[in-house]
Amino acid sequence: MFVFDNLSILFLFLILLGVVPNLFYSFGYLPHIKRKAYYLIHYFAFITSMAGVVVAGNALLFLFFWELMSLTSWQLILSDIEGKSTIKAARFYFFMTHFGFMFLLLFFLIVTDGDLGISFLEMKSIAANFAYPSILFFFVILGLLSKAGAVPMHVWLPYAHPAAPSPVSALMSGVMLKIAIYGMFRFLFDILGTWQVEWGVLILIMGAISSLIGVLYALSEHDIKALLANHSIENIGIILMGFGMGMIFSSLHLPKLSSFAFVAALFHTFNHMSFKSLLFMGAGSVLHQTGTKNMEKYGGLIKSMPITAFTFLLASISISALPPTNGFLSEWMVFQSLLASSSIDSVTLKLAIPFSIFALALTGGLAIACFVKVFGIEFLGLHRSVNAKHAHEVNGLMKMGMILMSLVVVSLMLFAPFFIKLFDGAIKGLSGTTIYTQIFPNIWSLHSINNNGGVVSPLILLIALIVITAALYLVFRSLNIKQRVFHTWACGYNATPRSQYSATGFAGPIRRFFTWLYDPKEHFEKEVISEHKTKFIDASFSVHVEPLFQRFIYEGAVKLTNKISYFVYRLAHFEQSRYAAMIFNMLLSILFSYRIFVHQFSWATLALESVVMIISVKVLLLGEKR
Amino acid sequence: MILYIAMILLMILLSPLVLSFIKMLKMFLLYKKPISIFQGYRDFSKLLSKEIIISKETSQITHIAPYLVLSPLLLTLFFLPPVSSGEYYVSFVDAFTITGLISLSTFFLMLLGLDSASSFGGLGSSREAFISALVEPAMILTLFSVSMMANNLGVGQAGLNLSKHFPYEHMASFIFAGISFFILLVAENGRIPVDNPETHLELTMVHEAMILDLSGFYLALIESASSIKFMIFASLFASLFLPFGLDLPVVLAIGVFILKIFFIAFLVAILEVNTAKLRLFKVPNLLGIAIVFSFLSLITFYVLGA
Amino acid sequence: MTSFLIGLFLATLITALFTMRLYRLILWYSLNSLSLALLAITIGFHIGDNSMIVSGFFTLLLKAIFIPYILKRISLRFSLSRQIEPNIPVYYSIMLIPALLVFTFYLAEPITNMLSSNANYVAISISSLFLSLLLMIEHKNIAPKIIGFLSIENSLFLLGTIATNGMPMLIELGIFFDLLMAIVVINLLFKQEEEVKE
Amino acid sequence: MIYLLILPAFIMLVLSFWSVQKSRFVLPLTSLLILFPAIKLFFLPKPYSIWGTYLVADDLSAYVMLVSSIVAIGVTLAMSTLGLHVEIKDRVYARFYRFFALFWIGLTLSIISNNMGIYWIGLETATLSTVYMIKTNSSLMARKEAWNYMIVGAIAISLILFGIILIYTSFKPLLGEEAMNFSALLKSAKEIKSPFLFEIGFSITTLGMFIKMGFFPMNLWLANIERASFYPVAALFSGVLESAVIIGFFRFSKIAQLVNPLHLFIFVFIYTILTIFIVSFLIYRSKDFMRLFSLSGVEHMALIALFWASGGVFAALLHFGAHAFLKPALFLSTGILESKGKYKIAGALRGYSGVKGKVFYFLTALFLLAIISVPPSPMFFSELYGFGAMVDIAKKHQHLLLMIGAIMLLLVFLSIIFYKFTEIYQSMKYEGVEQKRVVYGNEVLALVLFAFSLLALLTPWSFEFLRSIS
Repeated sequence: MFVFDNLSILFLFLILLGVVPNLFYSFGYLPHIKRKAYYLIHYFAFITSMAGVVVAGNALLFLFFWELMSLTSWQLILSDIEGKSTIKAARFYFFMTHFGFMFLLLFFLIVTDGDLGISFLEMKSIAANFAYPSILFFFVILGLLSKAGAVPMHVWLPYAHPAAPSPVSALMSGVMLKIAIYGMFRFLFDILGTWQVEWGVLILIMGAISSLIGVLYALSEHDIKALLANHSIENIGIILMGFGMGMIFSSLHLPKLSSFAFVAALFHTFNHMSFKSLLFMGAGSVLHQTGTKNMEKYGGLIKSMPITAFTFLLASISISALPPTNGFLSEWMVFQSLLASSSIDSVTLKLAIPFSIFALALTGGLAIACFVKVFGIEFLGLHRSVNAKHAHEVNGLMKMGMILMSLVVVSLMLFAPFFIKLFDGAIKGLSGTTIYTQIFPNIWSLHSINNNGGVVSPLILLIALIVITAALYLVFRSLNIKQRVFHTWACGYNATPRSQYSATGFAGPIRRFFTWLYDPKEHFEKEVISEHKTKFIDASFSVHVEPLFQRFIYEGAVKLTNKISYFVYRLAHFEQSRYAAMIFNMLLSILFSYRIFVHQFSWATLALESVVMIISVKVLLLGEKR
Repeated sequence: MILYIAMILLMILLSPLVLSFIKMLKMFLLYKKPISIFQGYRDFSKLLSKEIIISKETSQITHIAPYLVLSPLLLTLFFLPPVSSGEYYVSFVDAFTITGLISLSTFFLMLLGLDSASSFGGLGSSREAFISALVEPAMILTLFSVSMMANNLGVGQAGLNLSKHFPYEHMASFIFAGISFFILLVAENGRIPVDNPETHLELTMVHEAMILDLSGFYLALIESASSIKFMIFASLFASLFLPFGLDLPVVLAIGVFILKIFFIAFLVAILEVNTAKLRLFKVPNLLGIAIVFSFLSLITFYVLGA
Repeated sequence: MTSFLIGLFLATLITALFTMRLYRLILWYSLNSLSLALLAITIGFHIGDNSMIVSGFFTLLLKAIFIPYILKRISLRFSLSRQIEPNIPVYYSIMLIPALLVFTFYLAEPITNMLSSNANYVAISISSLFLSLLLMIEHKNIAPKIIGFLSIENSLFLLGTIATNGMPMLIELGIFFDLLMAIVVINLLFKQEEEVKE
Repeated sequence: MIYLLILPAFIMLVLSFWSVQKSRFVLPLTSLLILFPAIKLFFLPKPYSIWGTYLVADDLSAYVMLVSSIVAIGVTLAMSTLGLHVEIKDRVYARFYRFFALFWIGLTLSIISNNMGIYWIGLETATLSTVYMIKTNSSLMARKEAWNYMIVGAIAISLILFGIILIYTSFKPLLGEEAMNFSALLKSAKEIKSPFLFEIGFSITTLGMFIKMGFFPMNLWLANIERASFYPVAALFSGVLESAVIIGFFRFSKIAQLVNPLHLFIFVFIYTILTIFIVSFLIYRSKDFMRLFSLSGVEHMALIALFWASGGVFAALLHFGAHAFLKPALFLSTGILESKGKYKIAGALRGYSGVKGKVFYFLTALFLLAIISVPPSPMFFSELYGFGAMVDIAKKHQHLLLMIGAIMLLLVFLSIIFYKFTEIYQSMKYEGVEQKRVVYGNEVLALVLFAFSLLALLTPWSFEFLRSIS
């Protein structure tokens, strides 16, 4: 019925870490939600369902809780509505989750032989006898990764997460996506068992592409929550890279390396949970104070809301994978496991892995740029709008939530050994190899598993940084230098909010470099003075980037559906006048097919009959051309 | 161990010298009256004695960032490869960590730029963000491919291994890596053609724009940070791509090392004199070359093993 | 004798498909029913099944005489247009009808070796089902549609009679089916009246 | 027993000729009576012979009987306030009950019959009476649709009879006179002489039934009829009349399964995929509650047939029950939602105040979600198990990939429907303008009745009962 092995408990722990601060935050946020009871009911149901998915021991329970999770989160998105966009987003989200659910359903139906009550172990034996394991694999990844939001099933994320109330988007992005990762571990280990190398490569490539796409679109965003949502795509990509490497190694029978990669994936899962929740909370507080999600309207908030600002800064450093934070550590591990593959000789890998390394590196670089933009534009400089000017620190509960979550972030950095031990335990439960002692011979340094691989020691880095900084500061104090406060130098003018850089402007160079990917829609209006090109009173420049995938895949699908439905609609209206004729033809064709396919088949008769059918359809249904 | 500490101190001390050496050389080549080679020290001491002017619009970040710009770089100095084989060194720290530390300092530098609500700051950090975003992957890939050739991911150990047995069999990827790393060196330290450290013209400046509003001690921190950054890159280049002379007796080895550093500085100066500053949107082409080369070196190492 | 009557049945039905005048259509229908009735009676005598003979006579009265008469009365009363143009061109029908016949025989061919009674009978009744459907399709006016219904019912009866020699419940079913037909007719008349009123 | 079953209907028939004012309040009460014989039948030991071998009640028929009678009661409950939503003459009630009585008699016969002939007679009676139930709404559109229904229904009926005769023919040499009754056919289906003839007969019968259930190619006529007639009538159509047809399909296909399961499966599978393909896209386009629901009713019928044919008896019956309760409920609520004018979907669920209003709002929202098989609706479980059965057949089949592909296609069509319903749900709840709307006690009562019946379906006891049927 239920399973409580290491993996489940680990993810329960993850949910706990994610939820407890969120509870505080959520209750702090509550005054701004209209339908409180409604919200709370769904909120707790959502949390319960996530826990349920993690501990579900058979297919029926899993699917039930999974669908309940989708349902409640969908309702939570709808719990406070700001116009059509929210409704559209909610619909899109619900559809996508259902899309994923469909594949999970098929997967389970195949591996359970229709009896959904059986345990994962029994499923494994059934799956082993199934003729086409790759189909099962595809069902799994389509089902789970559409929830996790990996490219190309990621399009719903930047719509759904911003639409939800901030605590909920923190939960969705921080915890719910990880439930899908749990599913990956659970199914691939406990049900599918043995893997082909191609699967791992596929996951790896998906991860690489997701991370790049995610961060690139994040850079082009101005809606802060959408930006964070895009970053979730990126981080899921990183997690998947670790996961893919793990699969590759294990299918090449390198158990230790594979465990290392899986541990890396798990570690990043936890880290992403921590800092992404924190970021969403911070964004939520800012949104809650300024009443807008548009970054161009922020600015200078660090002065008015210091706690939000500094927790946000911590999270930003961590998500940009800067040492010595936890984000850095997990990305480091992923890197190590990518590099450990230098000895493997298989051309697909040799092409896939450098690409992934490249993707990961570029992602890191862009992530830094992106978070400088976010933090800088949001908290530094002068306020860009009246609301931002009058913003003040959020209430105690929300502060509490953020502080708790930042504690989680810090503890993930400080107590990395402890967490790694947990992850190692979980992986040991699945694959049976433990590597904790190789990773952490002593608690100071984190060793890579591959021969003459690197070592990093978070604690030493941290301490050294602190010591050096302190030393410098002491020097500063010892010199006891005078300070004077004066205006910023703005070429003789006063530094006004409008004189500073905007988010759009900040991302400008990068947008311009990747213009082939974005092809941005630029709107530039200005009131010129008496036909002068250059002299103008007022000008506004705005850029809108529509994601590539959305344009090509999704809107394409919608167009296709419309076409087909129109065709069907016309076809269905024959029967308005020609009942008898339609029945006649149907009867004819059915009898034909019985005679031909059931009794004895021959192409000649088939051809003959189809000719007759065509004639009768033409004559009776379509009639004469007029 | 003493030698190790001494080397680090030496590098710190040497770093302003190197920058002012470049400046001097450039001025000499441009038929100007060259500044003294000790100009760097003078500026530094002067800045220390001056008062700090904080602008109204800034926040606590201005008080924190300068330290955090400098300290990661100082920390990085500890992880560099040894200059002589006898010396103690931190073998294991890999490219990702070093790049990470450098980006940490860059991160705070960019925040610094955005903190004072001036348009220059934003401009500078936007450009810096752009450049460093493109530099980081190239740097990571380059260092990794080199350290793989040296068949140890730890940069320190890699430097030593390279000097022990030079990777003739991987010559192609080695050279690719070398080229890309040199471009990075130029780009990361804001030299022409990527950035012009002398000018304060908003069209051209990147690094300077971010620190316009700093003064006194903080400016001193930032300046020394940039010089140390150059030092780091130079010494990395010296010990990874010019890996010889480590087996000489210690004093000689150090001498050789310093010579290498000045040689690199010389190269940079020559480059600066002979090229014009690129437009910002031409910079990616240059960095593109770096990225492509680093990627190539990794690929060639992986796929061809050459 | 049986085969002759069946042939007659089919022939009348096919000719009904080509007629363009209402009264003649009605006439063909009554002939069609007549042959059906005679068929039932002969087979009834042949296998000594009284119920079938009864139903034969019943058919004779009801379908060969009564319903055609009623139909004619109705068409006079509501002055239905006596000119009924099939809206399927004749050359198509010429193509289609033989194709249908051939197909149904081809369809029924495997039955022969499975069944005691003659498979062609099944074939013919199926084809007559198709033909009467065709009759319904090819006319827009109501009266021919009614006749189409009625001849569907005839083909059912044919099947019941010849394919299964002797049937218990099916007689009653046939009667119920006539009930259905009667209701159809009445319904149509009311419809007519309503349209006349408007 | 047979009298007990028919009696309430007769009473209704007689009363309906009584003067309208008096009968108006008596009739709904009499219609309540139909429940008791159904319950009695339900608890009798099975198989229970009602009239020799002609009428024999087994678990299946008892189940269908019970479900149908509950639905009928719900509908008659809601019927009594029809006049408050649309303006009608009083005699409409009388006419409705008159033909409802006839309809009920026919339905009962067809459900409990163990004989193809009687089944067919019952079906025919039910069909003809429904024609007049449509005509209770005396609009021109209704008359036109009734006439169309006449044609289609008559053709379908005659096809069914034709098929029945062929089946009889194919079994005659084996069973003689016995070849009419289902149980005998079931017993001796294995050693049939001419499976081909049987399959032809079966396919013709099935075509007739499918046409009557509004499958491909006749997807629209049902929707049109239900649009044209009053909403309680539409509810009866989708909830009860369909069940009379589907039970026939159950019985015939059981025999066909014994004769050749694979042929049956493929036939039904192709047919239903075609149906659902058309229906899903029609739903995607439709802008009107009534059509939307009746089309999705067709979809559910197709699913039921498919589940049954692929051996998922439990799934099929569960789905049948859920459909039988949900669809009438939705049709009734549609009548109320449309009281402020037809074709207004945006905001249709807003503005219901008071206890009754709130309950109505809540229940309708739930029903809407339940119909797209969101857990814990019975449809969720039934689809789960039904698709499970299909996948099992696919695994036994030699073209596994093809089958899996086809099933995925089916799921894609279903998800299109899902999308549309999500859209409808959201726009009903969150879009549009809020305006005052009224709902009457008896309607809410009917909805509550349906809701409780759905809950009853979900109990482990009923699960276990349904499992026992197969």
